[in-house]
Amino acid sequence: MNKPFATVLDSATSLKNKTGSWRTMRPEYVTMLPPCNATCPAGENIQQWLSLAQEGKFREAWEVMVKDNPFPATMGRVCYHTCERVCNRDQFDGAVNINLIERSIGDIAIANGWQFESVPETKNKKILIIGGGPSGLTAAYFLRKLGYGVAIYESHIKLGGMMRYGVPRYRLPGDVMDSEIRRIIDMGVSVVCNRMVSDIKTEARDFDAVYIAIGAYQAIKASLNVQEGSNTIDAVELLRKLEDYPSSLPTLGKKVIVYGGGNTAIDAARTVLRLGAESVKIVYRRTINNLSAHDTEIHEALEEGIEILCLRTINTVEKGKVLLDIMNYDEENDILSKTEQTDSLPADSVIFAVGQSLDKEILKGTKEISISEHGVIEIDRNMMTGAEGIFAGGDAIMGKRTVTHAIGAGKKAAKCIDAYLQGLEPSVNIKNPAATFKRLNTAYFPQNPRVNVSRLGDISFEEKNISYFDQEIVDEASRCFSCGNCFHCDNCYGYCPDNAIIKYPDGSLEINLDYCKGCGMCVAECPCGSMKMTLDE
Amino acid sequence: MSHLTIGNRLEKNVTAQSMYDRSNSLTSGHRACQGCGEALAARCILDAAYIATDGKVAVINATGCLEVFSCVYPENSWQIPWLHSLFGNAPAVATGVAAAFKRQGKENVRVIAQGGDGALADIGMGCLSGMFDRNDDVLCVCYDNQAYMNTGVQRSGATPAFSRTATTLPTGDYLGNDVQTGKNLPKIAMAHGIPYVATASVSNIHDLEKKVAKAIHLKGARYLHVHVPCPLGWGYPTSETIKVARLAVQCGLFPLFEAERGKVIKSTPINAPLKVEEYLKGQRRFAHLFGKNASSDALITLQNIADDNIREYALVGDPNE
Amino acid sequence: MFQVRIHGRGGQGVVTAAEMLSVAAFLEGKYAQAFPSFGSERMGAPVMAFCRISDKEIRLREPIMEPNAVIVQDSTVIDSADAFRGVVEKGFILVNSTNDIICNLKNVTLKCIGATEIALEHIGRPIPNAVLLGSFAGLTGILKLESVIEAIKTKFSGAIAEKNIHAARVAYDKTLGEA
Amino acid sequence: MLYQLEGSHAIARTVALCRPGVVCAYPISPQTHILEGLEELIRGKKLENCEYLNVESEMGALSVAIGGEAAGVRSYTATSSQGLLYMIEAVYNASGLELPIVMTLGNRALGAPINIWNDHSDAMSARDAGWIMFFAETNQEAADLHILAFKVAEKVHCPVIVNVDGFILTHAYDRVDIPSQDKVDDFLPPYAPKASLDVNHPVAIGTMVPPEYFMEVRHLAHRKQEDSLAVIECTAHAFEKKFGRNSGGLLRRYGSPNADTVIVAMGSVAGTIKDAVDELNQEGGQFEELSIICYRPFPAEALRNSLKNAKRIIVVEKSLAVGIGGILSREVELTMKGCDVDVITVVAGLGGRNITKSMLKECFNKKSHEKITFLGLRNDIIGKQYVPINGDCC
Repeated sequence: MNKPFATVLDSATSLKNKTGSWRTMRPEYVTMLPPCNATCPAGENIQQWLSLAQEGKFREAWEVMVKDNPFPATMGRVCYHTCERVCNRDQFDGAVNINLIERSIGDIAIANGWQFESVPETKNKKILIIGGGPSGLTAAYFLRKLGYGVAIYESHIKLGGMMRYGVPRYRLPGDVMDSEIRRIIDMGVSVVCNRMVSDIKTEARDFDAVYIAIGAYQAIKASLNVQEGSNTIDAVELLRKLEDYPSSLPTLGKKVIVYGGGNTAIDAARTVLRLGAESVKIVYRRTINNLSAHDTEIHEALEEGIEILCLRTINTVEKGKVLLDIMNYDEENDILSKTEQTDSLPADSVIFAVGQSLDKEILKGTKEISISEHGVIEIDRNMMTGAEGIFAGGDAIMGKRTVTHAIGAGKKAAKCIDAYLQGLEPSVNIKNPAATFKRLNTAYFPQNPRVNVSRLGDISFEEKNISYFDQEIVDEASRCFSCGNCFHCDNCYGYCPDNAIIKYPDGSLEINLDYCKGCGMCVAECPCGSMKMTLDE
Repeated sequence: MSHLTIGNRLEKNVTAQSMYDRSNSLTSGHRACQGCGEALAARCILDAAYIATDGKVAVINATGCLEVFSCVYPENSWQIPWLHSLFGNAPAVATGVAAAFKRQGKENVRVIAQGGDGALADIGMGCLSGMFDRNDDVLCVCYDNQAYMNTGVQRSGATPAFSRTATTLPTGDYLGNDVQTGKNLPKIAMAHGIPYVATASVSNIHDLEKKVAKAIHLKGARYLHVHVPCPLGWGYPTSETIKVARLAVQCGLFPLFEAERGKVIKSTPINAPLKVEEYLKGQRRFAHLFGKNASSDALITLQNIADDNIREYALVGDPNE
Repeated sequence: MFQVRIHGRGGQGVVTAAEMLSVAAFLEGKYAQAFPSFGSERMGAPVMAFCRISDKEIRLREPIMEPNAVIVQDSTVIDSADAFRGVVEKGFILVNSTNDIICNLKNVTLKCIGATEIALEHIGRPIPNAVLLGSFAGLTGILKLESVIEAIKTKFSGAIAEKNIHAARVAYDKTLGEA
Repeated sequence: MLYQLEGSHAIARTVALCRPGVVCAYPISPQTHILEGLEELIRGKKLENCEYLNVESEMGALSVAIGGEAAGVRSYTATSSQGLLYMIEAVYNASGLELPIVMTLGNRALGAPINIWNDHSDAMSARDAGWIMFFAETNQEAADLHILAFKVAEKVHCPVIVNVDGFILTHAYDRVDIPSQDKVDDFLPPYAPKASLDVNHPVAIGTMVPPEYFMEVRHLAHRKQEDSLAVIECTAHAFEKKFGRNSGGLLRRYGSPNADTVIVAMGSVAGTIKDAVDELNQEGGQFEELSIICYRPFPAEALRNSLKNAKRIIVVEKSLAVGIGGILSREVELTMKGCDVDVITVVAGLGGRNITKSMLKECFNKKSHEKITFLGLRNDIIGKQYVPINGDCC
């Protein structure tokens, strides 16, 4: 018997009613640039490797890290992690502990002996890298990956540059750094240490391009009165000697003054504390808020008992003491001026850490390479110096002298050199719009404060084992909001009242505009802001 | 990553709604308004029931928005057996269906009666109460959008205090629906001593699905009262249905709980209750309580209702426990 | 056609009496139609019931206005209910009473019997209907006592039935004995 | 087998023989004994595999039956008077959904004033509800019509009301033949629904139908009822063949075949009319009685054929459409349009007023009639109570 007419209907006949025609706005999936990624000097895709870490896929996470940065274990220790400062979760219940996750995964890579792929030298071109610090090594890594032959000339007896000679061992153990450097060299990079380059042009003849990554090792001399008999040393020199010739270290005495407010000052202060000084005081001319050293470094230094004396300049270093001028700082107008008052401090030795500059010696023979008024090598937007085929990067070209910036520069240099050798313009990365906090729907993230692991213990050159355990990595990585990047929570799929989102067996999602009425619930309930409404065409 | 989202890429099928091959009991092409909370809740509930029963579920629908937008000849949006009879008789029709299934030895086919607050709190309360009274083997689902939406937003027995509807328009001293009126349908259901009564919100699919999965297999009369915001009737942007539902729960005005045989056995805690204003201020139906002619007394009254709920259902857990 | 009207009060089994009468007639192969005076009478209010007995199919659905017999289960309703109205010539009036009842109708057989007393003695309850049916069988000869007894069995069972049957038999014998 | 039974119990026992799966009812006089009887049969396992539900209202009763029927199970309910009005929304719904429910209506007046006694006002209130409506003359027919009702309902997918005069039939002890279960089973096969709630073939029942299709739905319902007339006739023949007696059908004629005057009536009053007609014809009259058994669909053609030679048609009806008069008589009049015949309306028995043979005879014998006669009207009361309203507008 036939069904009654009209009052009885087969199922799902409404599918022919395409309610998409009701729509004036429509949702779309977008990928936004998370603030961590946006701010990373090395250009790491932090959000992506956190996502893999959430899944416990540490190898895959590491592979993502080393796409941009061949030094995860190192960076996980020495990077000043601007990513965490801008992390959107910081506005909620504390930034994700990105740095520690990176370090922990970097350590897992070392422990498991994960290596970089060795690429044959298909390009038949050779590049000389002058300087085996983070920038030079990073450039070498990327150029090898591209199939170029690479040689590194290093003036010190070991590779590592400022990682080795600027960062104390309690922050970056030698074996960690050595493992990560070794991994790059094992890709087939020829290295010559202890080799000073004096004439770049001559050296460059055997190469298709040169990358100058010589760093900035020249200590800037403070203009002050150093009386004879006083015991002074530059912080850079102290740290280098400690690394290469510990026996040649001068005696610093019990009371040590460090002069400066940057990271090097803090490193030097904490180093001399470890060398046996009883009292270490940092003298700095502006206020504590103006210290350029990283907050965590300052914090740890204070915790270790280092004193920071602000608004003071050293006028005279005498034997056994320093004479100080007390300063006035007009923060608003950035005017620093001396007051009438003075002070003095007992000092068995004084360490200067007021800054470093480029050692211009090796550039003398190459007139085309010019030096800017800031005392760094001048380069064009593709990192090439005035000399054809000679590129420069790292501390030698810029003010932000951190290992992370150096790595970023090395990565970019490799890209520019590659483009140059192919006669092309380097490709430009188009950045997605910023994934801001207000795009997020935090209702889906219960309060779950970040887990810190204490860095403090005995004051020694030994690094305390503070990496996360595997589950801790997963847990902390899971705090990531995945800002602006779909993490497949299915909210859009589940909350659509019109079933206008299609979910495929592999979890991928697609908007079915046939039925989407444009209510915007999917966008409103997207936890990570990876959807947006747009005017319908 | 979050466990509050509908799905989770690391764990398959955490909810029925996250399944790529979910049944879509209410499928596309229906004529619900943009952002309809009821359409969403209906699909969620029936998909959950579908999974829990391996597809053995039939639905009796009262007259109302849900019926009108889902099944107008020649377009039917349902993918499960579905019957619409009248506005006020869905629970009784469901009783008949359940009796017939029993007679046919098909008691494994579970019967759901569903309707809005008008259909169940008002015109159909007799049939609903009768179904409870006889402890018929029916799960009744009330989609509570707190007014007669189908006819143009008139007051129902479930309309909250101070709410503006087409028949409670605030004018002069009159601030909208009177206080101390209305019916608490979950409590009325509980007073029948039926095996299971629960409240749920469309903003908490995990909780909703769990309650459906539990209720669907219990024998006897069961009642599920689901809070489903209506963008048209309540006056908020269509994108904010879930948000509004969530705020109602988080301020305590819509407590989530379960009761068995007339006694509350469990409630869903809200750890840091929001002020009722957070919930009310985004809705045009309460707009007269804010702005120039704001009534702090009304807000205090509503806050007291929320606070009473928080106490009565122990929504803020004892920190010592 | 033989038409019977039964008067009494709600709760005294007036309707049941009419039904039993119809069943007794049915058992004898006759057509019978019993029906109450429909209403919403409560316990104690005056009520009536009717029974038609015939050898042919009964189609008539009007109330009985000219009965061949009247049974009065409670003599206190006689005046208020005008219980003897319309009784035909050579008709029967059976009244549950130990007193003599005055009837102005001529050519009518009037019989009084203390049915309630008999019921109390043999049944233990003051329900006179079965007793009166026994007496009715004896008085009118329209139905056999055995048919009445079978009809009683359709309404009562077990010991109650036995007691009613016994009481009906007593009334039947008494009625015949006094004739 | 023959029994001396109360009408309600005869109906209950016959309904039980039809093996319904869902029975539900709400007490209302004079229907109540039917549901009590069924309840007893079900609890006593005389009717097995049947769900009995005590519902909270007539709306609930018919709604439960709608659910049962929609799930594919034969369903039955009963009501009277106000109960029918209380469920009227569901009455229209059941027919619209083509659910072959069978319902007994113990006919009773409608209030106010409240009145529990018999007339046909309740049935008339549902005459356009899309149900097939039968009227029973006797308790035997009342019982038989239920078997016929299920058979016809399930054949044409339309619900059926069996009208049984309240008290007059429902409470009357009569001789009734209750057929054997085997015979009923043979006559009435198990219910095969047109569409039902089936998880293996999910359909939606009870759609909203927009203007573009609604008229067609109604037209088809009308055509279906028209087609049902033949089914009802044929089923009555089959019934007679099977059970050996005439019950049901469209209409039934009695008395002088070429009578001048035909008395048209429905329900139990036909019996008294037949007695009156017999006596009138014995006295030299020319009278015929015609019972309409199937009131909906209205058997216009059969009626016209039966009445074509009549000079005078007296319609005795137990209902009144205030403001217009007779209901059945008007339908008869329309049916006879174009014939040279007087159609006289006799409204009788409203609210349980006695209809006696002598009253009827007197009425039928009258040479001329008012257009509408109220049988046994107490003119003394009307004379006192009727105060004409003057024709002013205020």
